Amino acid sequence: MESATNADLVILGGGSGGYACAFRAAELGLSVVLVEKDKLGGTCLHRGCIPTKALLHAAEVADNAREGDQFGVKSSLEGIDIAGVNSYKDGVVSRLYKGLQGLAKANKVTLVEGAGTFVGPNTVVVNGQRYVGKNVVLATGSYARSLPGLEIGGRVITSDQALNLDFIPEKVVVLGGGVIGVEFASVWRSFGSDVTIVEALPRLVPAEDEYASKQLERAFRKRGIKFKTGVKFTGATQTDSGVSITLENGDVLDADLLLVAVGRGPNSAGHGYEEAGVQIDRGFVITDERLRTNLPNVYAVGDIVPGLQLAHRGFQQGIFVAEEIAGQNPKVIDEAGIPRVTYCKPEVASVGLSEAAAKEKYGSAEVFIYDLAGNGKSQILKTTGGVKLIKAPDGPVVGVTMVGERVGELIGEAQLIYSWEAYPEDVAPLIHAHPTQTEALGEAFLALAGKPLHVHG
Amino acid sequence: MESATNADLVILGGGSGGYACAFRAAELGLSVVLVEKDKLGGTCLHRGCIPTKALLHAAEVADNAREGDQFGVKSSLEGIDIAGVNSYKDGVVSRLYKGLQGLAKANKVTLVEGAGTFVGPNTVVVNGQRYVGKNVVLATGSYARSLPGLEIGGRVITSDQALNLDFIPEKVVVLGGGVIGVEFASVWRSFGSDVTIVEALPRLVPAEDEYASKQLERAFRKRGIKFKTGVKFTGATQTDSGVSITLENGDVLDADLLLVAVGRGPNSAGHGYEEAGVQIDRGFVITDERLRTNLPNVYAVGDIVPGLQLAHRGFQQGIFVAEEIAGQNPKVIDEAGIPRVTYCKPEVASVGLSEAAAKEKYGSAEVFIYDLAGNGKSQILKTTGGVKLIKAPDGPVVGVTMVGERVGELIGEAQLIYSWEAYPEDVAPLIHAHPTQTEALGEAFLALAGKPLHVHG
Amino acid sequence: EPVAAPVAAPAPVQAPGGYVPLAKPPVRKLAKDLGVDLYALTGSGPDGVITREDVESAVSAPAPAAAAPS
Ligand SMILES: Cc1cc2nc3c(=O)[nH]c(=O)nc-3n(C[C@H](O)[C@H](O)[C@H](O)COP(=O)(O)OP(=O)(O)OC[C@H]3O[C@@H](n4cnc5c(N)ncnc54)[C@H](O)[C@@H]3O)c2cc1C
Ligand SMILES: Cc1cc2nc3c(=O)[nH]c(=O)nc-3n(C[C@H](O)[C@H](O)[C@H](O)COP(=O)(O)OP(=O)(O)OC[C@H]3O[C@@H](n4cnc5c(N)ncnc54)[C@H](O)[C@@H]3O)c2cc1C
Repeated sequence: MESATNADLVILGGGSGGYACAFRAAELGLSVVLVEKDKLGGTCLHRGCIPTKALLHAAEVADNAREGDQFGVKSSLEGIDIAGVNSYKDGVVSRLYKGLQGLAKANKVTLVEGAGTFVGPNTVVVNGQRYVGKNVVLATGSYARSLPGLEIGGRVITSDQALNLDFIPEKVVVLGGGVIGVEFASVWRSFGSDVTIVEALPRLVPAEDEYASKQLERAFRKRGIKFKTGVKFTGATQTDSGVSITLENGDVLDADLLLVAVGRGPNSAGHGYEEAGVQIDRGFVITDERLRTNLPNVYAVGDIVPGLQLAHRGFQQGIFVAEEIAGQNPKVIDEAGIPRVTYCKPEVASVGLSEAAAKEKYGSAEVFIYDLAGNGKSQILKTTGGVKLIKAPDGPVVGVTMVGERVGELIGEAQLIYSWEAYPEDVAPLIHAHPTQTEALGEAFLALAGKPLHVHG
Repeated sequence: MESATNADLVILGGGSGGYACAFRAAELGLSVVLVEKDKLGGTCLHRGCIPTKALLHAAEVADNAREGDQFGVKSSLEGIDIAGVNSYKDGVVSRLYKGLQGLAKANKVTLVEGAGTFVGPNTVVVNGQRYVGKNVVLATGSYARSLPGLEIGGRVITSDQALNLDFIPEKVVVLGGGVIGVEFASVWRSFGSDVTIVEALPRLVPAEDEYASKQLERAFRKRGIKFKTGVKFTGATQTDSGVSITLENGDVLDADLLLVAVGRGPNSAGHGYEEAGVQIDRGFVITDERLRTNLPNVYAVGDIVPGLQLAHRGFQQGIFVAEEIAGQNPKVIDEAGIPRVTYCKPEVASVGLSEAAAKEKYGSAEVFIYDLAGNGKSQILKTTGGVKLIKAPDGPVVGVTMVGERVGELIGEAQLIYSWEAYPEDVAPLIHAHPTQTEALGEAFLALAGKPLHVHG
Repeated sequence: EPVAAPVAAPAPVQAPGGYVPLAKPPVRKLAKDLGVDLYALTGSGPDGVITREDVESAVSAPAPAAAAPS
């Protein structure tokens, strides 16, 4: 082996968690080596958040064109030019990728290309070269899981393939009604596909408050997106012309494609973690609340750490670890304060606790739902849904769940309210801009503060 | 004259200010008479906020259809069915109108139809009937102004007529580059008109931070919206086939229509105010910061009170007065804390102070601008613009100005930050949802707190 | 206008960080994070509002409050 390169920090994986950690550490004056075997930006930029949201926007444009007459616009949708969609999507990704590479350079982060292996105690090996860090951060992310016995290939795909199809399936079955599943279902439906979602749990977006599931299911029903909840998948067989999916209840679904969206597994095997003594549980790297693994000076961030698998959680954890290493003693991250957005049509956005979780935590909870029917801007957009607030008894608002087109952009405000533990009385006097969708949030707080303005009994 | 009707509160005018005051007062147990000569909801619902935003949404749908190929969507725009646009718009208005009437009933507000005259000290007369209030609130709103010598009629119109045209002008001149002017310019351009804005002040949206004007002007230029700033209008002559507009610099503009959007005047004449001794200045009803006129127990709210002419200011003032009368001693409204949104494409949204105002107030100001080029969701929407933050020296953020499509929905968050006097350090740790436009706000605060994440030098 | 006396009525029933109308949410949150009992403070801001400075000086002063639980 060659001589070693030393640094304050060696990071394994250049996705959301890894690069945020690298940039923040560099800002704080630490020397940083960032090891990435594929492309800086990771899942989120290349195979996740960004490309899916580009597809979803193309889907919105298509819906608008199809439904223009509802607004007096004589528009028509002749079809989807999938190559055009892909080049739009790839254009967005590559522009942001370029930007990110520029940031790495500006931050003077040493990028090392190649697959790294953690050999402990403080060392990562890449192509025979040793990188020794005073601190090491594991940030190798996640991969699309499948179910036992269900092999990915051919007509059975994951989001990785779904993002780069050169055709639009006529009929598609989506296995999994979580975030990724409903987002693709939404895109394909807008593109004209016949879509059926299969979810083993009793409702779509089962991680969200039940209210969100009900609203989303109603909206999907109207859009003609079919779904079967509370039923288990038993098998899939592929032929030349299609794939046949069987369910526990005996149903058989025929489709052109089966998208497997049953969650993402931690990418923690094959990089030396377990061999070096890192504590692993069901594939996840176990850390304490300060993101320390069981090994001294070895941290982990992002999707390999149990919890929400979200890009901005990766950012937040990456920044946290950098500041921790630099001795800034940052505040422990409140996992419930991380905002969650599902970008299908309509969107679902939440922060804090669901009603059920709040009741479990506080014994009871005050609940108020503001229906978007009373919100002028939502009426203009012709979207339905609502804002649900959860308040702790004699306490602040501890949960916000919203459903409706574009409500993902309201979560910024909700996040502050939750994180700063605001009371309805704090928000109520701040009358929101008219006519915006933010007013729905404002009205809900007015009502909870006992002074409803535009609230229909 | 017949016998008088007594109430705790008599309100003259059922627009945003009047009805919000009525509802809140009723909630607080006061008996309320609300006098309205036309339709409950006033300017905002019937001739202002709501119908314009419906037009703007139809415009967005049209733009999307026209530009679908940028997103891989094979859509086309055959034209605008203006009757269809109007029926969509009227549908939204009438649904909200119905809701509002329901709220008046539910709140047990006594609605009196007819034009009221304030005869002092506490009395309003409607159709010969006297309504005596322990308190009186003047809320008669505003009307579209014109310039001296410029008569409205025929091809010279105000927003009142512009909202109900049964055709799309081929060529239109908009006199006034303020909120209402740029919104109509934006709509007509999206509908295919040749549009020229004439503004006497040196920039579009002159009430906003200069940054907003520059960004908006650049975007309008790209959209082919012409504008002449810093030049005065001198006259208009109508013929059968058009209207000819002359400017101080000798330019002559020919058009099908001239929209006069030079501001709104207070509707304070002819209702007995001055005669009853209410102090009036240049048509506005003068109040102290608790919205009291010079007469005891007589208040004024909304567009007749000097300041921002916005519907939600009317709401806020109406609620304030109701609470004041009910003895709740509400906190004086911070006028700068009222969010301002201009809903053209791209949108402009702001709260707090402009850079110039902050420098005047604090001697100096810290400024940070986050360009939407670094914001993934904005890239997906293909919109440009940015977020500008103004921070008091050693103090909180005292101003936020944003430009870009859909940024109006970010103002809810900005409003809390401004009103709660948050420091960048308070906001920075709360990493925003990816990929949303709220991230642009989050990134700007991260940068101001000295820990930039996705910021390009 | 006479400025109301900063009367932060002692309400020992409530835990530090609970709703104190006389401090804005980020300041309440700061106080909670720093372990400062807002009910023990007198607001120096307009209308008796407890300011960020009030909270910060309560930390730097030898306070009886325990160190921040972080
Ligand atoms: C379809 C889809 C849509 C999504 N949409 C959203 C969304 O809208 N919003 C959101 O917040 N989240 C979304 N996510 C989740 C988000 O992408 C992840 O939470 C995020 O990418 C996790 O960041 P990370 O840094 O932990 O891992 P990753 O982004 O997976 O990065 C890990 C990196 O490590 C590299 N690596 C792995 N092993 C090695 C090795 N041995 N040596 C060197 N490099 C290695 C990989 O190449 C990769 O670049 C989505 C995910 C998917 C799949
Ligand atoms: C084109 C346009 C677009 C706008 N867009 C927005 C926007 O997007 N957002 C925003 O916040 N604001 C917007 N505004 C401004 C908003 O409409 C006004 O700020 C708001 O309506 C003011 O409320 P008000 O109650 O003071 O008066 P008004 O809404 O004007 O209501 C006054 C009411 O009093 C009644 N009245 C008058 N005299 C008498 C009398 N003697 N007796 C009985 N009744 C009487 C009138 O009929 C009217 O209903 C817009 C305005 C226009 C014109």
